[in-house]
Amino acid sequence: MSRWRVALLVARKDLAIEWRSRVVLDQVLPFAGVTMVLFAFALDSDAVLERVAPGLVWLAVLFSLLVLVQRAFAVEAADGALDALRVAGVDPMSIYWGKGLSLALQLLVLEALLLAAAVVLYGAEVPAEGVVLLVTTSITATPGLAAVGTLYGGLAAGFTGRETLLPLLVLPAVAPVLIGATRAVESALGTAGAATSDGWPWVGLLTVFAVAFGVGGSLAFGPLIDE
Amino acid sequence: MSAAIVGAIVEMDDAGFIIGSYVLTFATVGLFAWRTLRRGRRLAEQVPDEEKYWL
Amino acid sequence: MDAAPDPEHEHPARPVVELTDAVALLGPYPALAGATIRVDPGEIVLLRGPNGAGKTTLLRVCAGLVPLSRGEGRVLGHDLRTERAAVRPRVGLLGHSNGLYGDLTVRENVRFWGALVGATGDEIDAALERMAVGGRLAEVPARKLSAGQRRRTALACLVARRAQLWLLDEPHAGLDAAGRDQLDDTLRAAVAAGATIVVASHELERAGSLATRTVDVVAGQVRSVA
Amino acid sequence: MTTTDLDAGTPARTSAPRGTGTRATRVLGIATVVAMAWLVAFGLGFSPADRDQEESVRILYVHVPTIWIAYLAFVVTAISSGCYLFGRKKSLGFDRVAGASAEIGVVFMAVTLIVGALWGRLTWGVFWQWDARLTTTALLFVTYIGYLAVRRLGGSHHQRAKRSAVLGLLAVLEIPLVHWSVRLWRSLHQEATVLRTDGDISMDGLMLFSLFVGVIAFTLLYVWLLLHRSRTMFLEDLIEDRGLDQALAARRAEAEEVRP
Repeated sequence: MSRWRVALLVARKDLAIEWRSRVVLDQVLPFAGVTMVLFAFALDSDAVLERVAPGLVWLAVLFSLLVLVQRAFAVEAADGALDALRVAGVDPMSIYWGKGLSLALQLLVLEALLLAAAVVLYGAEVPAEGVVLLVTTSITATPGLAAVGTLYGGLAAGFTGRETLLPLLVLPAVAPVLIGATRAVESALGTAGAATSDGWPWVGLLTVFAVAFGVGGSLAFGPLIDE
Repeated sequence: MSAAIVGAIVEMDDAGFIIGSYVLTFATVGLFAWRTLRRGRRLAEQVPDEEKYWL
Repeated sequence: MDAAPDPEHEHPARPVVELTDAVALLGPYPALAGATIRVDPGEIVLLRGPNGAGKTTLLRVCAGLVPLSRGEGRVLGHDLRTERAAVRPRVGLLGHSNGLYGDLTVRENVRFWGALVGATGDEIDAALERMAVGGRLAEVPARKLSAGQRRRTALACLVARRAQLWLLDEPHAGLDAAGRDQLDDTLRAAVAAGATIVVASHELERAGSLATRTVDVVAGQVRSVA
Repeated sequence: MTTTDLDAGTPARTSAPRGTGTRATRVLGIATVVAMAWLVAFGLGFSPADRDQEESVRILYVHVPTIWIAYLAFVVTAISSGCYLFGRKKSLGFDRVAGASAEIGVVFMAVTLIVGALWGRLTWGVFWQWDARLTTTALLFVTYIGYLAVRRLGGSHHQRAKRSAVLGLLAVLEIPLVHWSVRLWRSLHQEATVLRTDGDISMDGLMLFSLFVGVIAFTLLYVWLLLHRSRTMFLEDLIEDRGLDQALAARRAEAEEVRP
């Protein structure tokens, strides 16, 4: 059985669980939404809010990432399934790809909804090229986030009571994604007069990040979860 | 950290900052060195010399 | 019943499990303190002993989940110190937890594990039937099952995975009389099909009638019973 | 403070080394103290004030060496992690060097961040600037705190070694990515608000020499700390193993009692 087939099985299983439990739609999405509303309370100025909206979207995505990763591994740990996967000798790289893929798809849905909300809320007019940039940004930022989240989620999952470790490991590592994705979205929305073409170098950064952590994570995940 | 201390730092003159930097650096590193040495001595007492690879 | 091999029978083949003076840690605590045990193909070995004796750790070591801190061990011909990864696919461990996904149905759970080894739909159905979790029960989410039904589903997953060495930790716990009989039949059939089984159990009467050999586990060590 | 700790080898004390010291580390320690004294003499005394930065340039003689050593320490952690992971022997010695070096690096980096803030207050008028160097350093600081937290997760020595070696290499992957993104962030979005004060100031001979003394002194200190800390880690591991021996003996005695 090839790695990819197993990875797809794992991803399909994770998505089936998500489809049944609706945790992303019923809980994580409202969480991300309330985070953005709270940012609005904290900043308390329309002009500032409009300026920082792209950053807020991605901050909300990062916080949601932490919740989603915890959830993805709680599903495995609840009845010892991660152990069972390890006992079954399932290739760690397949688990990594499978869980990462399902996480990435969930993140994409979340980002699409949050970005749409931001665009509607701030009444920005997005040019066609801006839409292309928005979509490309999401597609390149998400694999990087999923790669880092799955990697450190698997590490933290082996130690009950050490969930606090996850943000400590994940947040500094994904700082480049926050920076890159925020600037790219600013360019796409024309925030503070940014030109759309300014956004493309950031997409390059996001791509390099995704590739680096995709490869690094694939190699590191096995040794990290294998005790 | 009381407001007085913060105030004192902000009001400090150049010499205070410079000497403060030196003191802070040496104090922190020295504390770390001292703790390492002390811990090493305590643990070393529990281990016979022939197991210490550096001797 | 007749599928159970004769305990006196000599097995010329390589032992399935062979631990020599194995030490394994649970945190800093030596749960296994120099255990030596040999299990031959086709045996059903019963591990007997009080709580905390190290039965569970012994099973987890054999499954390649817990590394050996000292001593030596081979399972299905693979060295436990260097080839734990190769041991795992051929071993099925059923511990205190069942390894089921609560939001998936019984059939989806069994199908997931079966799919990992390329099991066909018929094989999945057969596994479900054999553990009496087929029919309408197969479409129920695992989290709505009773303890006994969960245990049977987990065993069906083992069947679907075609494990060669079954390591069962208190498998009879939470099963009703009919379930226990079904379990025993499955275990015997699995042995007849070439599997080897190690069972840790308090229910000596039940497991004892099943086992071909009984060993005592005391304070992290193994003693054979005359 | 340092002086009293480092010169444990003055004749007043016993002549035989105790704890994690040897004659070599003692000589190294004395050399470190001497170099530090030179650094203070040159840094605070002999070297002149800078044309732009005036007296505040004196902070750089400790600030620049500490940050260099912090980065050097993380590089050593990465190399040592690689040696453990890819070496044939899987020697725990590499793991201890990696851990000790990361610990020293975190301490140095903490000092760097605070001293850097003091320098910034004098030169820029603010304690913190969102410039690329500072931001990268702060992120790395947190990353290696995470690394040290993972080292304490428990398990056997080899589990710890493998886990932290992988993490040590991943952290090295993070350094260029973080640095690149932060630099891009600053270069595209904010004009440099400061004068040319990233340490690339034109220095006269005596200033350069003071900096040189600082680098020497802190490098000596780093090596001295690394030796002591990794030996202490060795002792910690050994005593933990010894605890295992005792626990094993207790467990075996328990088995004897139960024997019919």
